[in-house]
Amino acid sequence: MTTETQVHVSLVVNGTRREVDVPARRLLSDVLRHDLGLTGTHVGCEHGVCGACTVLVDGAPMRSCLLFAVSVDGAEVTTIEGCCAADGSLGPVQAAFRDCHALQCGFCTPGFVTTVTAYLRENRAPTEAEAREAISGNLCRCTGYQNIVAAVLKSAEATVSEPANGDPA
Amino acid sequence: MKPSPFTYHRPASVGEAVATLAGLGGSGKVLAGGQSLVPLMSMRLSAPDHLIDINGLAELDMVEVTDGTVRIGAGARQARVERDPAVREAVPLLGQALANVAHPTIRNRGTVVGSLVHADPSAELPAVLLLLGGTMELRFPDGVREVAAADFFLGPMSTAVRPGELAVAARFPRQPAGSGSAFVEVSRRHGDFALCGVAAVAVTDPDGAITSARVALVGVGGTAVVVDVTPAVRGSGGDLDPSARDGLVDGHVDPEGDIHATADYRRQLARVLTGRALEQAVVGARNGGRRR
Amino acid sequence: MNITGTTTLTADRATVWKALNDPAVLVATIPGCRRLEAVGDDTYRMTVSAGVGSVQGVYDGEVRLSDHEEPSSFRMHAQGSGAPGTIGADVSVRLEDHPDRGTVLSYDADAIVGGMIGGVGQRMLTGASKKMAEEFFRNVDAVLLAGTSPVAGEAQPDVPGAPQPAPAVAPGTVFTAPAAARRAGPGFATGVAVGAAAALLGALVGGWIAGRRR
Amino acid sequence: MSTRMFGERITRTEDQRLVSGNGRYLDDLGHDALEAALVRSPHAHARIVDIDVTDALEVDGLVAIYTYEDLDGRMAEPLPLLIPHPSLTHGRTQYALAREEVNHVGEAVAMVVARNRYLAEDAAQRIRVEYAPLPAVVGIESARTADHLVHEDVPGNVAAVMVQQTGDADAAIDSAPHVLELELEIERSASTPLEGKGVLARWDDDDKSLLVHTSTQTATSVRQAIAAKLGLPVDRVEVVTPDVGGGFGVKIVHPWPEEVLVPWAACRLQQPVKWTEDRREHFVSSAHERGQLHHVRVGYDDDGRLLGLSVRFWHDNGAYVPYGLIVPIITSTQLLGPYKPAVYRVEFSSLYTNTVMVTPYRGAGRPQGCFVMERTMDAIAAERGLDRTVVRERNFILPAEMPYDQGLVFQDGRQLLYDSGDYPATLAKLKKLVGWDEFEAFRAQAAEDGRRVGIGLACYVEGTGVGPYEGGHVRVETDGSVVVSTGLTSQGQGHATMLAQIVADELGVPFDRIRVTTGDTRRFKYAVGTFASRTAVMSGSAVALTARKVRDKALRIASTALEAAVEDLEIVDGRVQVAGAPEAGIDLGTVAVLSNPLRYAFDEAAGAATQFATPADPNTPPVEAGEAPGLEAVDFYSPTRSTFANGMHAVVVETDPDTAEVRILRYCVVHDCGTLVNPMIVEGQIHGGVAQGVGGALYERLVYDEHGQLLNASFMDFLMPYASEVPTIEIDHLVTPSPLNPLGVKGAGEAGVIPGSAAIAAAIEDAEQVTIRRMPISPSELFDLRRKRT
Repeated sequence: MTTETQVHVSLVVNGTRREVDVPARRLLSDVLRHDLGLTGTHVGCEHGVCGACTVLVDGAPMRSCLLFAVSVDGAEVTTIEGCCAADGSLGPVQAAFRDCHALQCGFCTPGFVTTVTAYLRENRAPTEAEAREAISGNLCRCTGYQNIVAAVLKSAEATVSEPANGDPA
Repeated sequence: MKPSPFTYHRPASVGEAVATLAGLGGSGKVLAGGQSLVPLMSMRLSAPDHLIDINGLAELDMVEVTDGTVRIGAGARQARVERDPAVREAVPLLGQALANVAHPTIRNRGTVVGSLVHADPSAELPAVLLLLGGTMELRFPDGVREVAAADFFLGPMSTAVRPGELAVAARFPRQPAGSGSAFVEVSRRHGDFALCGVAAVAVTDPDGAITSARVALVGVGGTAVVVDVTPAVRGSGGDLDPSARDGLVDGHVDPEGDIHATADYRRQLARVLTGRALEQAVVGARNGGRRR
Repeated sequence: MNITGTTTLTADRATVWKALNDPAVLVATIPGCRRLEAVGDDTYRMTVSAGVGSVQGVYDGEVRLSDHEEPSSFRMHAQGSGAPGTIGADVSVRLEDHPDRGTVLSYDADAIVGGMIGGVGQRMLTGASKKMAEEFFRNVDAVLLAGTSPVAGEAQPDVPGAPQPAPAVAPGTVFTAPAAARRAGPGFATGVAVGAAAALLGALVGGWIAGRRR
Repeated sequence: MSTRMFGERITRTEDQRLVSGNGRYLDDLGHDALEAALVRSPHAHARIVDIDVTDALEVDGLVAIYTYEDLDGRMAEPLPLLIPHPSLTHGRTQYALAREEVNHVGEAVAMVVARNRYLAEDAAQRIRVEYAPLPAVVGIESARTADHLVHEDVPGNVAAVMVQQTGDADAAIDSAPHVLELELEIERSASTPLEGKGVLARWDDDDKSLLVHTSTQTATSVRQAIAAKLGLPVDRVEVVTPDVGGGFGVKIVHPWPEEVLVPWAACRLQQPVKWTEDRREHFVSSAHERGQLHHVRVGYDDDGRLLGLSVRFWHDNGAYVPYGLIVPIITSTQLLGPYKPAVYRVEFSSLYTNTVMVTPYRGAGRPQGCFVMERTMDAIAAERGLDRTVVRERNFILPAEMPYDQGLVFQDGRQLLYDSGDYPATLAKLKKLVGWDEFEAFRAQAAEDGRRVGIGLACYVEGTGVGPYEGGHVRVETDGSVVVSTGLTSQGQGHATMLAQIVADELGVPFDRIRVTTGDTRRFKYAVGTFASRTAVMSGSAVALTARKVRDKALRIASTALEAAVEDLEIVDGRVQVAGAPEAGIDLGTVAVLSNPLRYAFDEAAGAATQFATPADPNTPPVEAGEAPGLEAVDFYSPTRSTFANGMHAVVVETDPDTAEVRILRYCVVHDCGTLVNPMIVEGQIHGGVAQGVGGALYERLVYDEHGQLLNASFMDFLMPYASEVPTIEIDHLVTPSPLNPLGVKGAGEAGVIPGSAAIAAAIEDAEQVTIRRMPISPSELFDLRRKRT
């Protein structure tokens, strides 16, 4: 077997243009984590069920383990690292997760934070039922979800006041 | 769980995509949303030598709503179709079904045509295409052919798409005026594939009497099955006779048992969900048809 | 997993029996069968390229036919493996005269599906395999109806000057499939379950995963 | 005294990092490392005939392929039997790489090392292993009948048989006015943390030392195991636990084959090597739990009082038993819960099957025991026509009877002696919380609307904080900050926060000046591990005792400096001062400086401690006899026996008359884990435990076919609940401090999961009037039960 051909991939990640040459089979999750060093995006199942690897692609949450990096060439990607406030402090969703004890081991948290960040742009004042529905595509083994639902509601209050936070650059 | 190597093709046009596919014979695989294909490849259950990525093709990323039909291109994501107001108006059943397809995050990438071509026996969309009598548009180097839904789904995971052909669009006929529709399903967890799912379209006359009642069931056979339960409509009141309705359903479903549910339980769901779906559809029809 | 089924073939028992025990027929009718090598009495090594939908794999395996009760029954034991997984199958085939004309064939297959596929290929197992079994028998029936023995047709021993395969096939004789057969749809060969199982596995896993998120 | 931290809902110090993507989990480390992939058996039971690696050698980027043949020294011996037991007469453990035989699907046969994981998997796929399949033993029934053997030298597939009794139970039952017999079963499940296992090893050839990062629940013991296996001096090996993405028991087992194989390969290749377990590997090669079949015989009087209880059960321990008999021993003892049968006898057999091995998963045998005891209580209530809470009350151990000796030996080899608890009070709180007495009215109302609802409850007692010990190290730095370390590890329980709260109070320093390290053998070498809900009890008590030592030392030094009596001194916000005269005092940082007599001044603060600066008595040694330089201390906590937490859950369910779907309307918990260090964290533990209990009752099961193939080895078919499947949980606390430890705490980590299956089964039974003897239960199974009933 000869060395694999590399394809050039250009992404805008958290507002910064990043260029990599990788094999076509390289998953976006691996490019983010191992080629760009953005290890905040976690890989929990590699078959698209757990949601830990969820990132925003052109603003929409997607499973980075179900995307070949080359197939999203040119896209804007927001990871958990990009969900911080402009000044680098915690974004409203991140802060709400801390304040509500919405995480324990923290492994699934980045996928929840990116998912919730995008969701709150569409629904700024979710009911508790809507908040639960919004996170029902992500698995968490630690929290039982109750405090995550609370965090969604709390960050909704926060985001209404400071709309810019958590948006991709 | 990492995919095997493959040669990547990013055609600049549909023509080029079709030419590339045809040139590769059977060894080329189309990458659309990839929400089913990529995990298969990561598990190395699928290892195509060539991958033809159609995500960049703007001409496929379209949704056309005309008087007669809704035409959805192979590039259109499920989430976009689900939200399209014109689609919701013309084919409410599509949105009703899409709401049951996995989770929103998956629908952000997954495509309608990709799901149809995948032909999973538990998938919602094939039921919709079958029930509405839609068609698939298949491109090959020398032209295009339209295949009726009834001829398209050949069995679990198998369709009429030939090697070297590209499914470029799906056509869903407008739901008839005065019709109501619904999609209901039971799955183990929210967002899992359905143990059984039922799409229903009912038409009522101005007095609210049912003139047509049809359903398509998924998860109870190799492909979605369409059942016309109109014969179960009971005379003057124009309502469905439950036992007649169940009889019709029983005659059409042949479910298998698996680790999640027995065949008997699926048969029960087929009856129950048919009743529920039709109930909702009839209510919709009596409330002035396609909800606006 | 256990798969059983019954089908009616147009040809008479003797003909069906002969066909299902004739490697030349099998290599031509087992979809995706690339290569069939006789390695001893009633034992064959084979390579099958099979799958359904997105799931395709090349499987290498060995097949042994036994318990011949011509023309009424035989057993078949198969082991095979490919990238997607492994298969071990034990199939018993029974042939009976149809009251009117033709042959009633019934099979009972007990297959062990291992590897990655074993863990994720469950959802549509039985359904898909039954469907594929029917397809296979349609193929066989078609071949028999056509009356052209594939032996005299496209499938030829690769061994130069080898005799036309008699009931007892010389070890080392290699049969290759006609190009057409290689791209036929999936099928479940009760005669040679490796190909079957392979194709079948493909279907199942593909469908199964797809089911979770289309 | 500064504001008390103990008992406060302090947000976690860990979270700033974790919510911003700055956590460091195993696979986030070692970007320079080679990566490993394993070839695993597709067969449940087979002999390895041949391994052909020829095709794999062509793979670009391949570095090495190892099979059993390559293993040398003690690497070639089976992995250790971690917890031997006299009853474990036929203990068997696996080889790091299978030798001649594989005993379950997923057992490691070969290891590939390559430039990255993609290439390693390319090579692994090209390795051809020829197997000769053997008959597989799957499930308790096939293990019991023993037509085939898992290990040919283990007759009857029996690893162990163990009996405990407090008297002649059969006689007591035979002479009882009423007797019931029940067959009760719980199916297999697993911990399934979101992060799988993972190991990164770096060999420093100059220093001849090995640094291993591993996603484990016990760093110190992995260190010992690696040193032993690789034949290295222990002081040449250090093991560090990075952030761990959940454990729930599966990561307490060690060394996993990869935990020795990866360091071994790193030494041979003299390059860093990393292995990150993928999800499929986790399902087929990491431990499972729960699978047990129980036969109960119980005798009771007209009032439902237990006169005799005899339980015989069969434990499916899978292919190997590295963790000994811990799970079945816990079932056999904790089954008794808050009750006091006049006589009790329990006998279990631990059986080998050709499936993944079984080791503790959160709850560790208690969910099974609770299910058995609580189903029995419900059956007695039904037979006697009594309210289910009444039968329980009549069998409760009363507060006045504490400490209560159950007359059995617990999992730690110590007496099963309940230290404290008020079970009647707990039940009273629960009945109030769920509205037990008002439920019939609710049921009637629901029935009018054509709805089916039911209520159930379950009680448990959990031995927590087992020994042998944990330790702590506390040091005040010269800048006044405090570093704390303990040897056990963290998997998300908030240990750093909880331990800092304890130290803040004991030492009188601000919470935010305290940094806690866990699971790093470079910092603390003596520890046991994180399991059995023991951290707050063991390490909490240990750091409290240690902080007290440091405090005493600070006061001794300060009393000289301040020329004040120790008794008159207090420490407030990191400053030692004379009580009542706060202006007279010195910062702890300064005390730290003074505690360390210096010759050289490396900074201004240090100058104060140099030999010409201090007014020390020239006729006494700078470091007084019995003292040591530095304001620090080490201490350990080692209790005689466990402390016993308890709780009771009540569940209200609604079942769909047509689809048999089950919806949980309410889930109420009353919980007594003694004093609470951080109620927010304790409630989080309960939430998570309950979610796993709900999963185990309604969704999660590991399904093997008769050939030993795991049929649902993915998150698509192993149905871990999403938010949409987990109810809102209502919690009330009861606080019965433990008399055993300095903090009065009891463990809380596992509690939530224990009564799930018992309580939910009871609620469904109550709604449906069917008999439930087996969990989990799916709508399809409930549908079948309904048919059997009619």
